[in-house]
This record gives sequence, C-alpha cells and structure tokens, in this order.
Amino acid sequence: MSAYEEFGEQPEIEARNLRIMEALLFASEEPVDLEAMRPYLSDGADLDALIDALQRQYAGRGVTLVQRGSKWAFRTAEDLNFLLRREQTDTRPLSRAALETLAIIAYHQPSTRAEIEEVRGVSISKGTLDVLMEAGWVRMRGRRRTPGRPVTYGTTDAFLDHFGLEALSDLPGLEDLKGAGLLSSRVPSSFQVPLPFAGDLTDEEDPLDPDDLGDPESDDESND
Amino acid sequence: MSAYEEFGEQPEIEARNLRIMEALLFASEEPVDLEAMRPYLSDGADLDALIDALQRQYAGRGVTLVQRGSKWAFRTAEDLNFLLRREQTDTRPLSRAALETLAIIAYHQPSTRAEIEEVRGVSISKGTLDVLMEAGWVRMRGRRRTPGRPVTYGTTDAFLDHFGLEALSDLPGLEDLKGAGLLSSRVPSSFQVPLPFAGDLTDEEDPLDPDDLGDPESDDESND
Amino acid sequence: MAETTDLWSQDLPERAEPDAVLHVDVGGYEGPLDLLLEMARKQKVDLTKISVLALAEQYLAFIETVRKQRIEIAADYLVMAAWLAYLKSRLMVPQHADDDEPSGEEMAALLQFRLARLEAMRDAASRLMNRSLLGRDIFKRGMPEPISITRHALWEADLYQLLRAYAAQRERGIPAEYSVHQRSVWALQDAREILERLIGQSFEWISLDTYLAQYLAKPDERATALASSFSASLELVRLGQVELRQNAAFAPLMMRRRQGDVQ
Repeated sequence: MSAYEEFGEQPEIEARNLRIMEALLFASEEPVDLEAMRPYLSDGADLDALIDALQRQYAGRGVTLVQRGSKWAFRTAEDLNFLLRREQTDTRPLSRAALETLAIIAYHQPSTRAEIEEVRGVSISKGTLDVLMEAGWVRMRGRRRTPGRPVTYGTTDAFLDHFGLEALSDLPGLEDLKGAGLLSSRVPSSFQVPLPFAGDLTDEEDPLDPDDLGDPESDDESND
Repeated sequence: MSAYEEFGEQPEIEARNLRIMEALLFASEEPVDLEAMRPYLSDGADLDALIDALQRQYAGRGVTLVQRGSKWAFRTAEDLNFLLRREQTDTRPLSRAALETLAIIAYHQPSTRAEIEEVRGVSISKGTLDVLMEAGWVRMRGRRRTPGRPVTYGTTDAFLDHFGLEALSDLPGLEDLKGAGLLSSRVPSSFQVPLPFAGDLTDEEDPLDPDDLGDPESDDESND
Repeated sequence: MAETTDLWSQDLPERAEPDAVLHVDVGGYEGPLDLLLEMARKQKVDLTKISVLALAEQYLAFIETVRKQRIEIAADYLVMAAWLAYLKSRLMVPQHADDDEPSGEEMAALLQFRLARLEAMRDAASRLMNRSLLGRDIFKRGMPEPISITRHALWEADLYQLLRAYAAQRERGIPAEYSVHQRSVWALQDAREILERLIGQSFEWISLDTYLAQYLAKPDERATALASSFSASLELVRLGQVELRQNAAFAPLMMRRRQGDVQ
C-alpha cells in the first residue's frame, strides 16, 4: 500500500510494524504506551517514526490517532463527536404520586411542599417535584413569608397548554367535580375546593432568592 | 485524500459520508447495521458503494472492516491472531454437548429440539440450549408447522461475529456436508439438502407466540 | 472424553473387573450413538465400510457386560440395544417378499448415516472452534466510544387523570376533618323514664306509637326508641304499673296506666 512506502529500506517490515501497532491500539482497553508495543514489533523498530506515520495515515479521517500524555489511542475525529450524542424522546405515564402532587399544586397554588404533604397525607419524595418541573408543568414561584421561608410552587403556562385549559379558573370546581362523579355527594358541607391563584405573587410571598434556581430541593428540604 | 477520489461527482460529500461511516463503525464494539447509519449520511447516499469503498481502504491493514450477516464491524486482522492471541480466562469453555448442539443448529437451522436430539442420539439436557442462548449465539426463530408446533432454533449475528463468519454460507465444510447428504434428516438417496436458512422464517415455520420468550424450555418440552 | 478413549483402547475383557467397569460408566458417553461411534472408530475404517453387524454385536455385548455389573443404564442405551438386536436379526434372517418392514440393509444404512452425520457435526464443531475466534484471536475495539443518549421524557397525563387524582386524595382526607357521628341510643332506663312521663296518669288505651310520635319522626332514633321503650313497657307491666294490649299481630300496641294502681 502506498501509505507504507515512506519507509525506504525495509518497507515490508515497517508495513508489518504499522499493522501490528494499529491492531494493538485498536484492541487495547486503554491508551497504549509506545514502549508497551515494542515486544510485538520487529527488533530495533523506530517507535516514534512508526506512530508518526500512523498518525499521519489517520489524519483527516473519521477516526484519528491522538496522544494522551505519553500514551496513544484511536478516537473519533472531534468534528464528528456529534455522532456520539443522540437525543431521544420517550413518552412515559406520570406516576400516581406525581399526578396527585401536580393536582394539589394546581388547585392549591401557591403551595409549599409542607402544604402539599398535608393534603396528600404522605411526604413527597425528592423525585416527584423534579419530574413535574422537568416536565415543565410546575415552577417555583417564590418564598412564603413564614418562618423558614419555604419555596412556593405553582403551575406554568405549559401546564395549561398540556391539559387543555385556557386559564386556571377553568379547573372544575366543587360542584363540577361532584357532577362528574369524581367527588361523592357525601362530602361534608365544610368541604371546599380552592380557587387557584393565578397571579404573580400573593401578599404572603416574596420573590425567589437569586440562588434558588440552582438546587430547589436542598433549599426546600432544609426548611422542613 | 486520494482514497476518496473514486466518487467522481461529489467527492466532498462522499468523503464526508465515508468519514462518518468510519467513525460510527469504529466507535462501536458490536457490528452495526448498514441501514442504521443512513440517518447520519447525505440524502440518497449509496450505502453499498460506501461500505465497499471503506472496506477496500482498510484491506491489508492491521484493522479490517468485516461483514457479519447484515452488519459490519472493524476487527483486528485475522492474520495477526498469533500475535494478539489472548487466553480467554473469563469465559468457560463450552461443554461437548453444547458445542455439538451449536454445530447442529448452525448447519441444520432451523432445527427443533427433537431434531437436534435425533442427530445426537441423546436427549438434550435442560441447560444446553440455555447456555447457547445466554451466550447470544442461538435464538428461537419460530415454530415448526408440525403437530405440537415445536420451537425452532437458529443462530444469531453474534454467532457469526464470534466465529468470524461473514454469513452462514461461510460455515466451514458446508458444501462438502451438503454434497454428502449429511445435513439431511433422512438417509441420503432421494432428498433435497436444505441450506442453513438464516432468513426470517421458512414456509414451515410460524412466528413465535408472544409468551415464548419467557420460558423457552417449558413450551418445547410439552411437545416431546 | 480423553479418558473414555483411553479406556476404549484397552481390550474388552479387562472391563470385566469391577473397578474398571465402575469407571466405564455409560454416562461418560454422550449417548448410545456416541458410544457406537467410538466403537466404529475402533474398526479403523471409513464409516461407510464398517461392519454394521459386528458393531451391533459389540454394542450388545457391551451393554450386557455393563448390566451384569448392575450399573444403571439410561433408557436411550437400552432403546438402541433393542433396535440393534432387531437389526441383527433382520441382517441374519432372509427377508420374505411380502415384508413391509425396512430391510436389514436399509436399517444398516440408516445407522451408518446417523453415525456419519454425528461425526460430521462433531468435526464441524471442532472446525468452528478452530477458527479465529472473537476475543481470542480477533478483537473488537477495546475502547468503544459509546453513543450517549440524552433522553427527554415526554410525560403523559390528561386532565381527567389529574382531576380524578385530585378528587380521590381530597376525599381520602375527609374523614379526618370531622368527628365520627355519634349514634343516639336510648338506654333502657332512659326509655322507662320517658315512657312513665308520657303515660302519666292516663287510663286511656293509647298506642305506643302515639306516645313516641315525636321521637319516631327522627329516622336515626326510630329503631332505638321503639326497641327500648317496648322493653321498658314490658318492665313496667312486670312491675304492675302498665297494661298492654294488642288486638292482632302487627296491630298497634296499646297501653294504659293500670287501673286501681292509684287507688
């Protein structure tokens, strides 16, 4: 092959050395030290010249030979790295816990984590609010002006969009829920379904702190 | 690069296609289906011409491009085997029974458990087919359209890869065995020798039932 | 396998020694065909030229020897022995013209075929293993560059599910919000006091229902009021304070202060 011709005197031996080097570098599970390849090569092989030749053979190809410290490895050409990343969209049903949490936030917003837990009767696992925020349906609104200043949660426009609501006031009220058979008619007279608050911030809320968006959970949990 | 020059009209596009194909194949441990690469290539790219060109570029090198069924992979050159040979410490050698069963399935496929037993003259112990399926070399293909509808077994692409076969027609000695009538289930004289059939399903096979994949043995044994 | 081959290179009579026989467990073979194949190889000729008759006799003799040592033999071996015995008889006895059964020659050809086929598969297996194997002779990329897949979850939920979830958990919360309804029960003593007060000094026959009218109107008190005041009225009768009368079954129960009680 033309690629091997540069080794004037012993082209066959050098070509063989190059093949072996190539195979060793390919099959190795970690970058390979030049000296580690010597036992496989012909006596007196010029390791530097060989690796240099091999690197030039792969220059501009889809795979290139790169140096990592004193070691060498084949790597996908940098401009083709996009091939190694792939975006994939899965549809998954929302868990019951997430669905219930979302429902409470929708009706009772702005609500803190503790308030959600009070309605649910169980604590919320860390992942649940994450999922809802990742889905883009729930956002942190502000902080309640009570001791501990807990974060308040509310729904987003994407929430309205996904559930086909024009406004939060479209959420069915007590009588609608009873009419649809979702609430039994035996609920006590004191039972109320709140009217969700759709505005920016209530009188009882402060804006979020500047660093709130970093890690919502840790802040929130420290207030529990 | 000179290697890309053969594509007359759009050398740059083809050069890019080749680089992408090279990168995708090089990045993967397992053989890659040709069609799976299409989304990354230019519209209307000629996959066969590209893979052919790439294979020629690597011919004679230390790493070569090999076909494995409908898939392709870079593998170290076969003639370097004595240099690179590693003792396999992590895999247990196959039992004689498993080896023979594998050979029978490879050469006779699709074959039922009863047919394998007929060739070996002994019943297959429960673990034998399991071991071969766990190794990824044997798969359930379908069901034979005979009374009892026994499951049929065949080999996988991983089998081709492991044993360095481009296709089932590469099985060593296949033609001789065919000629000698030894791949038949009947005494030679008035019979047609079936080629090992790697395709989807023969005329005599039905697709697997949905629950077949759960417990391969139980179905088959009930037909014994 | 090497072990059994070695044993087979000895002469058969030596196997008669108990110790030897125990090692020649037929389980060492991969079935009767395997055993036959080993025996056929001892004839050191092409499988197509072996003497099937001699092979059959050798197999039967072997099985007989093993059985004498009372070693358990798998059914496969016995089935083969029976078949070979039949084959032997077919080969030795001339065949009638009207015999539909396969001839001895056909059976012999079948046996030869099966032995040849098994041997061919055995060869094929070793030829496969002698190829350059992946991971032993040929290698895949040692440092694959995995394709990292960024997954975007598209969560599915609809308004109905949302509302049902909300209603269900709010309703779950209800029982804790108000006290358990206390059922009013008339104790017997209370019933008696109420009855005595109602009857007063009346000597008119008046039905129990009339006395209790105001209580029976309340659905949740009706049963207990009736039951307790009836019991209480029986108590009053026993004490001789009240008289009871009923004209027919299910007719109103009439009561009055007993005459002369006041006197």
